[in-house]
Amino acid sequence: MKPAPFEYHCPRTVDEGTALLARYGDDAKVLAGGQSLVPLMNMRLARPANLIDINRIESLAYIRDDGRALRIGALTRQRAAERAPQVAERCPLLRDALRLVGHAQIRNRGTIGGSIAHADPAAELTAVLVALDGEVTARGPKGTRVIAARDLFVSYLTTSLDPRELLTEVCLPAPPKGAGWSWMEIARRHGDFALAGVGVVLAVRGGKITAARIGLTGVGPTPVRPAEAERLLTGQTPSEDLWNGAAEAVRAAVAPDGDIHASAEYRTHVAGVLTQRALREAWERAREAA
Amino acid sequence: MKTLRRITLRVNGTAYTGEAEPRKTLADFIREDCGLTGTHLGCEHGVCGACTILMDGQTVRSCLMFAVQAEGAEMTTVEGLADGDRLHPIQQAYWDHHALQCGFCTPGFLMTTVEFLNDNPQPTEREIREALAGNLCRCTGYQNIVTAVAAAAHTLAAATGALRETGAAVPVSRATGVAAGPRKTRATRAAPHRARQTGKPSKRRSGPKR
Amino acid sequence: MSTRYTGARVTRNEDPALLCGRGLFVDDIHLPRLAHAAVLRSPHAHARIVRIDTRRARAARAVVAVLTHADLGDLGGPLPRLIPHPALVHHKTQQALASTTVRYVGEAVALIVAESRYAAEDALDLVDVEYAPLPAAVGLEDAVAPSAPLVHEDAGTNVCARYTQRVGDVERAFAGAPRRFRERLVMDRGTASPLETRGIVAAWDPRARLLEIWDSTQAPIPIRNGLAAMFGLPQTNVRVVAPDVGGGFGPKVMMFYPEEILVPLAAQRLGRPVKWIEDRREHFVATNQEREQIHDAEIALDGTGRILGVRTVFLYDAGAYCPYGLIVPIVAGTTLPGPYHVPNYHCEFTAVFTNKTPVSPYRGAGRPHGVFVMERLLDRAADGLGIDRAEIRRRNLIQPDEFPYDVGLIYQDNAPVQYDSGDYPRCLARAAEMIGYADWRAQQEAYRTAGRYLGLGVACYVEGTGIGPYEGCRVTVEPSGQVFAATGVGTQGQGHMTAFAQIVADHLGVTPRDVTVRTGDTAAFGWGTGTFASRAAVVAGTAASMAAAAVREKTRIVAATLLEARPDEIELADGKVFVRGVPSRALPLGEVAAAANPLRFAMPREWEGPGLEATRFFAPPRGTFSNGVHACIVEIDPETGMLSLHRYVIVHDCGRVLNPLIVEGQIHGGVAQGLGGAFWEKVVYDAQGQPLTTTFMDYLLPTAADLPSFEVGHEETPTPLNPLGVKGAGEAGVIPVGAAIAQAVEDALRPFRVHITEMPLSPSRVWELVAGTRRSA
Amino acid sequence: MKLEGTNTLPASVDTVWKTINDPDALRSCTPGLKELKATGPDTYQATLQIGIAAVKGTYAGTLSITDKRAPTHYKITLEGTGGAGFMKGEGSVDLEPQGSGTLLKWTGDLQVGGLIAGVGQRMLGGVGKMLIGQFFKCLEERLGGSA
Repeated sequence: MKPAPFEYHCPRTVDEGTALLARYGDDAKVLAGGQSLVPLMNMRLARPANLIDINRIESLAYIRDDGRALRIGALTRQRAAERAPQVAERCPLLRDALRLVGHAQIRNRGTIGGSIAHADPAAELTAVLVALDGEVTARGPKGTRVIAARDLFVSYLTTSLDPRELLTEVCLPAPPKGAGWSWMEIARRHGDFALAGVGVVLAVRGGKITAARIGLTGVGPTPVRPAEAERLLTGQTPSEDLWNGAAEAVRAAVAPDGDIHASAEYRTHVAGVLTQRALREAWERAREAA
Repeated sequence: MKTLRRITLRVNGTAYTGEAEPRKTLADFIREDCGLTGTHLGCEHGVCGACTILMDGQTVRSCLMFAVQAEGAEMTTVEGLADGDRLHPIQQAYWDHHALQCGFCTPGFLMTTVEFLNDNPQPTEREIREALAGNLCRCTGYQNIVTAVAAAAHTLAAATGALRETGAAVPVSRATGVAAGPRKTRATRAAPHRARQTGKPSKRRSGPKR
Repeated sequence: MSTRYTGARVTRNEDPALLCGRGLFVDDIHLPRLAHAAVLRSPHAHARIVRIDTRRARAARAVVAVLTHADLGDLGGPLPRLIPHPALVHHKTQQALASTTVRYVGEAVALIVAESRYAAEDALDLVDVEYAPLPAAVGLEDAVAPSAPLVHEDAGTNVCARYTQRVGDVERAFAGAPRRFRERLVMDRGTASPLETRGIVAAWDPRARLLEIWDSTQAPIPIRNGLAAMFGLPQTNVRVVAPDVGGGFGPKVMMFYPEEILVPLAAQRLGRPVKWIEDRREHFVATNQEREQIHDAEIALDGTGRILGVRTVFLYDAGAYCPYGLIVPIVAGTTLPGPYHVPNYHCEFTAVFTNKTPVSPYRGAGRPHGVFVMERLLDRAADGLGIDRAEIRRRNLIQPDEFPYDVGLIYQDNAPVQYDSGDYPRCLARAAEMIGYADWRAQQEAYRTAGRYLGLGVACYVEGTGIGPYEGCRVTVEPSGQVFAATGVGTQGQGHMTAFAQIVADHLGVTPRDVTVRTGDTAAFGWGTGTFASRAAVVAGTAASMAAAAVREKTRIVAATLLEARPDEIELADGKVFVRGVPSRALPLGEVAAAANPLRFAMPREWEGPGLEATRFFAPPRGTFSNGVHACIVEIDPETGMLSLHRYVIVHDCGRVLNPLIVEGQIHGGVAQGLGGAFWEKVVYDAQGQPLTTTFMDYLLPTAADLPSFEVGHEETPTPLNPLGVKGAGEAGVIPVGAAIAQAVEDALRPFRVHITEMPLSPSRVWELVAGTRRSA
Repeated sequence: MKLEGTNTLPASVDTVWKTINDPDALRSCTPGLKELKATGPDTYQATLQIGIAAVKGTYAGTLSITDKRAPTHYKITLEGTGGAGFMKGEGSVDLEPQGSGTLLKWTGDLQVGGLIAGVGQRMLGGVGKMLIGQFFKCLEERLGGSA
């Protein structure tokens, strides 16, 4: 399982990187953490003629809080974000989801931008981005553009990024202070791909839910944002019936594929179960924060 | 297409230079060009952890990186843990607790344990098990590895005087009902010649901290 | 012989090198001008090879050789057939490279040798093979259907063997039986997945006509003997070394794999050393697998739960070829009666070819299946008769005073299945006590009221171990005082270098650290069979003890001359040889060794030759039978089907324990593999015979976070069959795990009336079983 | 990976029949088809580049239409082998007049073998269905079917 040959490029700046991408087009792949791409290369499923290693573009590794949202450089290592105080404080949902991404050795190299751009249908970070209405910034031949999460994920491993574009930043709007949150997933082993995973954020005031955000992974080609379930929760007083209603709405909103590890029916069912449990935990946390 | 590059890597404090294609993985370069065969390949797709090394003090899968990416970094492999014949406290604990059988996965577990105990000097058994979940072993069933990591935590904490009164959760080996700490008495010491630091804090050689 | 070290928890001699990265695994071997091989494998489960064109590959940069079947000459025939059996009518083996037909995805079609493994893999895409796909026989039951495609056209059937063993009169027992229970039990395919895949390095020296092989095998001596015959070389000109082997667990005792012929042939043709290392994806298609059986089994009992008779008719998946005889199904059938009185027994199996990777033993080798069937039948009977599950077992156990107990069957070593010793009731009682069986019902009730579903499972087994034919050992005291012992078995992490050192040390009054044990090197010891069926400690261990005892006597004879005393007055202790009672009249052991090899003057006749050295062979009359009981407590979340393992208790009796540290390690590893096969691991093929689990992302080995701590209780009922009283322990851990987990999951989900008849389970499958009963309730 | 579907098309049965036999329609609707050369009645040599994101495989093979019962039924088969293994897509189409338009009923199955089958099972089911769906949806769109 040795990779096929490739031309190796190692740009030091974003401009150098985008220039290389513009030149080599779609027979080039960006190498960030490599935790998803290199296994595919070792198995010779992926044989890019050109590999553009962006690990030396220092300027792409940062975590900034602009008051409204966390702006995370695409090259920020997952492990660094997992431990960053701003993430724990402003977006604990991201921290909790990151802890279930593979294992420490994977997260030491895997990057925030890489996971989003790779768009694995069972990835954790894509669902967090969708749940929080995040967006990404990309630089390409036609300059810089911002893509909202809802427009980013197209299908299995496929985003709306142009092959010549470099994802430079991930932006996660921070939930309101005191909001409850919860990330839950089911995987066959600790650190495996999620059979189903859900991220929930509940803003609460006066014992009522003022805003509900839900993002699911592992239940379709792309992360799912169950709008009907969110609508059903907004303005309501939390109760087990309410959580059940939301779980049913989530089951209606997902259309997973089965595979050798879990049937489609099972994934649909547990998507509901996880949503119920995540809502319960998020509501607990919102009450504690109040 | 197949242009060779001169690549120089610093491994265990020594610089190694070799000619390799950019596609040569860090694991293969360490094993073939540096001649350090202690790092092993078990899957080459980032799951088994046998290829785990330290890069600038952090564990990485060396099968998922290309050698050219590691230029300028400070690598530590299993060959860099012992100080001559004197084993690192983690190696000693693995030996004391029969935490290896065929030994193929052991280098990966050792490097994972070095980083883990750097980050988490007083771990509970659950924290140890989750930290080790990224390394597969097919011989031991993991139990003795968990016991060894807990014992190494004690030895290292004692060595650095960091052992607070509360102490780490001492994993109790139910079978023997004896605290499964550094069991000097339990295992018969049949090794007169094995130089082993007793009592004196051993010079802990591990990868440079981040 | 003192027993200062034998039986003690001695830490291992092997560890310092392995801990410091100084192990020597096959892939660690680097030789000058070493070339690297890659194998082109069939992507089809069944196809004709219409045409192979290797011109592009031969012309590729850095390629030094390309072999197809046409290049094999007289090595192109079917590979050797092992362990023939009269019932094995179609004893089919594959060719080193397929000539006209490929019969499973992964079958070797061409070998490419290049300057690097990278370049060899580049060239794989340049070999143009035109296949004519054929229909594949994939499912076990489909493969025996009359309309099934034939895996071997010339055999005219997919049935390669049918074999029955019987005890007593089963028909009469069943006809008169007050209660009968029948089960259909399905066990899916699993594979050993050692962390080190297979690998071979071969070097040929045309001047010395010496073929040197490093092979990750569990049986180097038969490999040497086979290669010597195939390459027309004297056996002394072929050296096979199994260096450090990264786990074997059975598949590495299988021989001859194609690469074990192709790599030496390539090395000989090129005049350069050649290395082939199997990668993980290759391992999932090209290394033998096992575990797939479907049993239709029935038990007959009287009203009190006493077994009157058992019968099972089962299908055994042999895969595309059947190189390793009928070991696995025979072992399954002979293990089934277990520790119980089974007066009337009928066991009939059909071995079936399928277009899948060939099958040979994987740790347990059929024993887990026998135990799964018997324990599941007993659980069904217990529930049917309203008897407690532990109690129904207790009532049928063979009692301690009934040994040797003749089961009435023929075992894999063609010897009668005769249990040599054991105390089955004691093991069951101790396991029940350790798991807290007595007050489990109350505890379970408390959990249920708290909305939690926990269950307890207990399973008993007896396993045949320590079979012949023989192993040998040569012990030598060197003038340095260090002792050297060599034996022919291979080592894959079982601690032989320590366990055998403990035995030898006690005979010669040295410490285990002073004893260097060399296994798996045909140049160091050329007679032997290999490591399998939990036999190394029993057979090679006993040989080591006999050889060391002989060296002890030789030492006393030589020392008597030097110290002017009678041999029976001479003692050995603490590295010295001295006259009993007069410790001052002593010599270091090394000096006696030096003196025993005189350079001048006469050598006393009674020394019968120079040196302190002896070789002994041990050929056990038949296998020893270890036994044990596992008990576990699991929790199931009915909403998600997820299982968590709260406690796992193992009580086992493998006779005298040479080193508890090592035996416990073998048990832990075995249970972990058993748990993997019960809940995580399954080799899956699609309807066309394409394997879908060829990475560790889909074939799931349990991790440290998935498993509990194991609680191990040793019982030691020595065996009379060897002087050490030792029985085998290597496979014990894996054998009853499936049975114990099935019972525990069923016990946990009793309110949902779920009935477990398959292995492995998964969260998705458990949820389906719960949802299924809920819907039909 | 089995899939099936139905669609009501405004065009007549004859028009639909002509389109689903037209090489240009097949060329533009077969996902990843790079080259389609007729080699005989209803048989073509095909080169495909199929894959998702970084995982792309080039397959050389044949596309053939068989079991023709003009104008209401045929079977279409696409086979190809490449570095990443081999694939075989089979589809069957049935047309029934429905008022002035046509009811198109189709079934599709995709078998994949070799490297990609052994490694990609987690996504293969979904990807397979997606590719089959794309083929028939494209044909429907060319015939003004409801998107």
